[in-house]
Amino acid sequence: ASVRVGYIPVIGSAPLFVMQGTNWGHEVGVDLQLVRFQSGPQAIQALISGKIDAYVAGVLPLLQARAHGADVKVVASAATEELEVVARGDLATGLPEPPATLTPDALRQRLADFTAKAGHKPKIAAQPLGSVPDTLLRYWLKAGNGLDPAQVADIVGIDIDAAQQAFLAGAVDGAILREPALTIIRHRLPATRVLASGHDLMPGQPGSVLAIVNENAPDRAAWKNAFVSAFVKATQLLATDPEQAAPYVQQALGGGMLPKAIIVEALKASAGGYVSDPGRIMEAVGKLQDFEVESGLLRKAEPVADLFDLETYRQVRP
Amino acid sequence: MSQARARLLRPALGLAGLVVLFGVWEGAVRGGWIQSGFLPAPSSLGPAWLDEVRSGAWVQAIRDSLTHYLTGLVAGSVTGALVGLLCGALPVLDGLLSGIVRVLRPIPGLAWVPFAILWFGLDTAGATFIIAISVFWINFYAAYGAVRAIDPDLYEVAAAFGHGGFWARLRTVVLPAASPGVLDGLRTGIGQAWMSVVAAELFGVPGIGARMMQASSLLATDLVVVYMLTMALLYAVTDMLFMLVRRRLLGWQG
Amino acid sequence: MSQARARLLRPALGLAGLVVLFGVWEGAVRGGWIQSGFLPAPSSLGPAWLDEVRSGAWVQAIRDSLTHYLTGLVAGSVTGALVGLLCGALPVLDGLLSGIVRVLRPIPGLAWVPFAILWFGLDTAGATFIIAISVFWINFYAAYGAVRAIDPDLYEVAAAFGHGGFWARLRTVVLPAASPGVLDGLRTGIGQAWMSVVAAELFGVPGIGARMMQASSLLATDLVVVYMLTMALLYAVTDMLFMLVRRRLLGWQG
Amino acid sequence: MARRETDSATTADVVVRLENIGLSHDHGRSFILRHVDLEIRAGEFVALLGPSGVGKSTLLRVIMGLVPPSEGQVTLQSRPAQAHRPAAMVFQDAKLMPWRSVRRNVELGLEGLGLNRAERQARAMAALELVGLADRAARWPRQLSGGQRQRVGVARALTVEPDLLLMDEPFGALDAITRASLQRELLDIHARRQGTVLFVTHDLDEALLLADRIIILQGHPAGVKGDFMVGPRPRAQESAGMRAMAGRMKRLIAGEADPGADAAYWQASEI
Amino acid sequence: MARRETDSATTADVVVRLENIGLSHDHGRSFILRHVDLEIRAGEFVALLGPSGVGKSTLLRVIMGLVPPSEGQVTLQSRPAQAHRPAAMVFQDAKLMPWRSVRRNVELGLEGLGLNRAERQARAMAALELVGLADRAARWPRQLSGGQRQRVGVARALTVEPDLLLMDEPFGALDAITRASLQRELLDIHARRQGTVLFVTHDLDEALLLADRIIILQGHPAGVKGDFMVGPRPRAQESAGMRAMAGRMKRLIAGEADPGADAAYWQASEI
Ligand SMILES: Nc1ncnc2c1ncn2[C@@H]1O[C@H](COP(=O)(O)OP(=O)(O)OP(=O)(O)O)[C@@H](O)[C@H]1O
Ligand SMILES: Nc1ncnc2c1ncn2[C@@H]1O[C@H](COP(=O)(O)OP(=O)(O)OP(=O)(O)O)[C@@H](O)[C@H]1O
Ligand SMILES: O=[N+]([O-])[O-]
Ligand SMILES: [Mg+2]
Ligand SMILES: [Mg+2]
Repeated sequence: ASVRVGYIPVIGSAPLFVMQGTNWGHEVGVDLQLVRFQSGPQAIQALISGKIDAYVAGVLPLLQARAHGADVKVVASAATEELEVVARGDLATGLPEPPATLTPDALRQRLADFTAKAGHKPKIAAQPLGSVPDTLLRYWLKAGNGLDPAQVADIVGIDIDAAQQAFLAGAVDGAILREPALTIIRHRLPATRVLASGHDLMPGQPGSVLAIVNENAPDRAAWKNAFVSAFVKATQLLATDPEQAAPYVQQALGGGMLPKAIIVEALKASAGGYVSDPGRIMEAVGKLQDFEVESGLLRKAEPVADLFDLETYRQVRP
Repeated sequence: MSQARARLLRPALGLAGLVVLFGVWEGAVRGGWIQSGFLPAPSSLGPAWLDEVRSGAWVQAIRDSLTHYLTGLVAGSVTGALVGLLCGALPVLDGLLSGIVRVLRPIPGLAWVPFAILWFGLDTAGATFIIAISVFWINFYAAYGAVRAIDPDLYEVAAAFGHGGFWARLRTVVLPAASPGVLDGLRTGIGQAWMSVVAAELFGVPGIGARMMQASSLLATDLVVVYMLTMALLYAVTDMLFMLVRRRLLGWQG
Repeated sequence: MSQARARLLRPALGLAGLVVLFGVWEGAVRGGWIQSGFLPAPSSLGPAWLDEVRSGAWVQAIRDSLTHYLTGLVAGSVTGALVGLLCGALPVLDGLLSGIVRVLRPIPGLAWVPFAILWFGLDTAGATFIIAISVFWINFYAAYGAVRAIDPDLYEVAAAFGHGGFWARLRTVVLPAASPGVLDGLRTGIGQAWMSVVAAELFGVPGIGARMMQASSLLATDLVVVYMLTMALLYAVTDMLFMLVRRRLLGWQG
Repeated sequence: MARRETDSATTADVVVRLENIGLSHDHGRSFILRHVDLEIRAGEFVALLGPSGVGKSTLLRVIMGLVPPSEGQVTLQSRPAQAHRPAAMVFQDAKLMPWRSVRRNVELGLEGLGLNRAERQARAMAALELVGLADRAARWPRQLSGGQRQRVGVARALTVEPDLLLMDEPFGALDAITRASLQRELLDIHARRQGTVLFVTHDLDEALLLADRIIILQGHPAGVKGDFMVGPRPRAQESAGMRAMAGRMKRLIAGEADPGADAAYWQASEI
Repeated sequence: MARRETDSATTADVVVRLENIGLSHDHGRSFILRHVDLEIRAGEFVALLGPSGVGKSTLLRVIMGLVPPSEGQVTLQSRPAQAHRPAAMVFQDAKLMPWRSVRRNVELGLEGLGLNRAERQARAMAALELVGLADRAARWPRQLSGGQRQRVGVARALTVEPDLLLMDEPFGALDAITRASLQRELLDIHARRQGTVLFVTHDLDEALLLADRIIILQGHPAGVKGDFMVGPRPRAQESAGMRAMAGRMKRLIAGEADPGADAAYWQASEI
């Protein structure tokens, strides 16, 4: 069966590239058609009109899709604790290496010092409203540190590639990024410092997931389980043997512009975050949904469990 | 009598066309012929707009966009028209720049986005640069083409009456004869610049485009349409103001 | 003798201009006057281009871009010129559509991106839609304006010789007299469409623009410039082909 | 005017009838033409004279139906038996279509007459031959001299062999030889086909040479101020009656009162 | 030609000198003008005649310096004492600038003469008065009749009071009255200012009325085929000598061989 899968160019989507590179998908009768999007929110626009059958990107945009009546279910998680907040220039000076968790007061002080010195609030690149990076950044500032995001920072929601460029070019002072961008900027800009690690942002922060659109439509039955099974298998390979998976990922990410060493390094850095069981991120998603409702991004909180299909994973689990 | 009727007929027809469009659209959405989420009903636009106005976001977005719109437009138009006129009128300059123009001109304004971010950052300056670049070439070519299209007879007339020198020709023939073309270029630029505003703002520079992208990432199609129409309105206003000026300047065209 | 010299002078001047540009640029980068990373040295472009060609990415990107470029261009140009000609020639149709045009036309092509994604997805169809929309309006207005600018005397002549009916007027006056304007619109569209190609591809539709964004996300400015020049080249080629056709069609303009 | 009614009682052969024509460019604030009444009968060769800017070209355009009159009524009556164009016009400044070659410009009026391409070309070439421009057939209009353009305009009108031929200073830019030869051709054609011709000229001699009837347009707004029948051909241009009439016409064109005005019509035809 | 040399030994008062002029539009494959030699002396009123399309307008444009000749040399010599424009031209089809009002079109040649605005306007209005169009001063060119446009072109050239006035069929579209009055004005001005005039016309009578000297352009490529001195004014147009000369000119224009060709120049001046 031909399956149109929307994805975003981050390490969290790597299981797809492995599936494609190893031909595992093809072996179980799934013919992958990958469609790249520049953020999760961009992907749900195609999702809502049925232009894609499956979705591999941040979980939170699916809340928006669901609120607009889309029938979409998360069938597997891909990666967790993907995102980090990094800083450069004045926002980074004095931050320790290796990184240590900032206390709320230290963070407040740092942001305030920057504002005083630069004459404007620090500009931090994220993805558009409703994306995982944007919501997590705000959640971290507000729920984690008691700061009003609008007061202490200037958050710009842009595409994934654009965010990386903006950070490298110094067009922003900070960014909330995923791999492989984090590895890339560390190599390009050794003066980059971590403002908040994935764990700091939210322990077990949910990230990329595999979701299926109109999961119960009859044609899905032909490929759903095989797809999820191959996806989980690919995820495990990534978690256990980054070296072997690297060539497939290298081809799909960065269009061949990234050296293999960078990819391997990025994969190794993410290896610990690969989690396939969708059940393990439900609670965190619930928290973030509540936060989105609180900040007015979502009209009302619907039961999180309805977004998840835990049964399929249980069936295909190795 | 029939004069007055004819003058009323066009707006009446125009209104009828609009009523049909919106009627069919509303009907299609309500009747469920258009899949929900594909298109907001026209009737939902009003409330969405009111919300946006009340929150202050609408006015703020307009103000932001107008800032780089106007700066970019003026910078790009003035330089573009000037260089275009000079190249049209000075064969040597035209020759010297012809190679460079051939290389630079075909680069679409948007392709400068990476360098706009690199050189000017994600703020008004970057947006202004992108807008100015795309407006520049439109005005350059309009002015250049207008000069090149001038009836050579007119130069003969000017020369026959003592205006054979470069500046005299510029004043008596080139500028007035090229003015319809130059103004058409300005007008195209006025429209094109809105396109570049959206493009620049998609990269995070605050304004209407950024707000529209926010709305679309939240699947708020009604807000997207509100901002599309806002842009249409602003364009229409700038265009109308321009046409008033144009009519005064080109009365001789009748 | 002097004829031949004059014919060689322009290319020579053009080349001289280019040499100066690239010379100053290379010098500025090597001499360190331009901050490194801000602009690649011209000498680094060749190797970057060769790498890209060898990997096959260059040809693939061109092929992808050309696909939606050509489809969008043809779709938008044909419909735009047709509707523009009809509106220019049929006052009633013009009146009926005037309101709709007034609302829809000012919406920049890029503002349709959210709906392009929504309706067509982020692939060739979506890109084609965006390209076609922006090309549509350019051709619409060029054709419309060209029809409106036709010397009314020509209608008199046609009418005096038995071509007073709508179709006869269309054939004997409107089409030939509007053809320079329509062709100018087509040409503008041929350029504008490249802008829209980049725009659509900046959103991730595969092609030159997407490739450029990938390069710029790694600050590979040399590759960015390679793709800017690639686009310039493709534009120049399409424009040249067009001008060949145009010269054949408009021989009477001399 | 009342007098004229009786004369034109036989309405069957009236080709052009203007009744109380008025024309204004500014919605009636000022008039170029006003109270113009005129009847032209089949087969007449009428010359229209008047000072520069009086409204001769405007009147022709009204008759051709190219501009609607602001007041009054225009009636054209063509011989229904004939299939070809009822009327054709030579414009004062040629008005060639710049995108058509000289030959294709001449063919303009032939298109839609159901001729095949070869026939159209043959007729166009014959007309160009007549005006001495057969060797320029493949040129673009911009490559012609002023007089050449004007002759192409004449060829374009002649080639459709219209019932009513309106000519607006068609020979104005021609040298005497070319002009004389075209005048001869025109008279020949008129004699042969018995069509109706309305001919604007500023040259009284030309009018006296060509026309059966001469109409003077004068005034502001302009009206018909004189209507003369000219004697039968061949004409002795130097006859005393002729000279007297020419003198009166000159005075009329100059805007001087005409002592014999009321009797002009009858007197003239008696010459 | 050799004969002429002796005649023009006093080169000081030669205003226009054409030496072996040739003009081609197709890089020398065919020529419009060829081997044209001509001298015009200060104060002369020269008429240029020739059939339609022979190259009269082209020759004027060459003299005015608007097109470079493909061969040969043009020398213009203006009286250096005078500050105003050495030459001005009336174009065959008026060529007004559409974006200038009628009055501002007439002012075109006055700009750059160091006049202030009021003076310019006054002179332009005077010239418009002369051609009878003062009441049209504020109009746009497109609102004029054909003859009115032509008269504006005449006013534009006259108002600069040039040393050399080139006129390309300036009265071609005018009625006899208007034309006669403008001819009278032109002769007046010429008598008063003693400028040099080169006047293209297709009307031999007009040439005989106005000119001191008549030049015939003929052939393909065109050359000077006749050069006649006309007797002193006032002229008895009906004199036998005059009639004979006119007859010869007509034959020359028609392209017939001129039996008295070699003696033409001398004979003519003896009339
Ligand atoms: N651009 C051109 N290309 C080719 N031939 C041209 C061009 N312009 C003029 N000619 C030709 O040059 C010849 C002379 O033209 P010119 O206008 O000088 O004639 P003219 O004597 O003024 O005629 P007329 O009395 O009809 O105005 C004509 O045969 C014309 O066809
Ligand atoms: N569009 C216009 N607007 C205002 N006035 C106009 C317009 N067109 C023509 N006129 C005026 O109408 C009058 C008559 O013009 P028309 O061309 O009929 O004159 P004409 O008798 O043909 O003159 P000529 O012998 O000079 O060609 C002129 O006074 C002219 O100024
Ligand atoms: O993947 N997201 O950008 O949410
Ligand atoms: Mg007229
Ligand atoms: Mg001429």
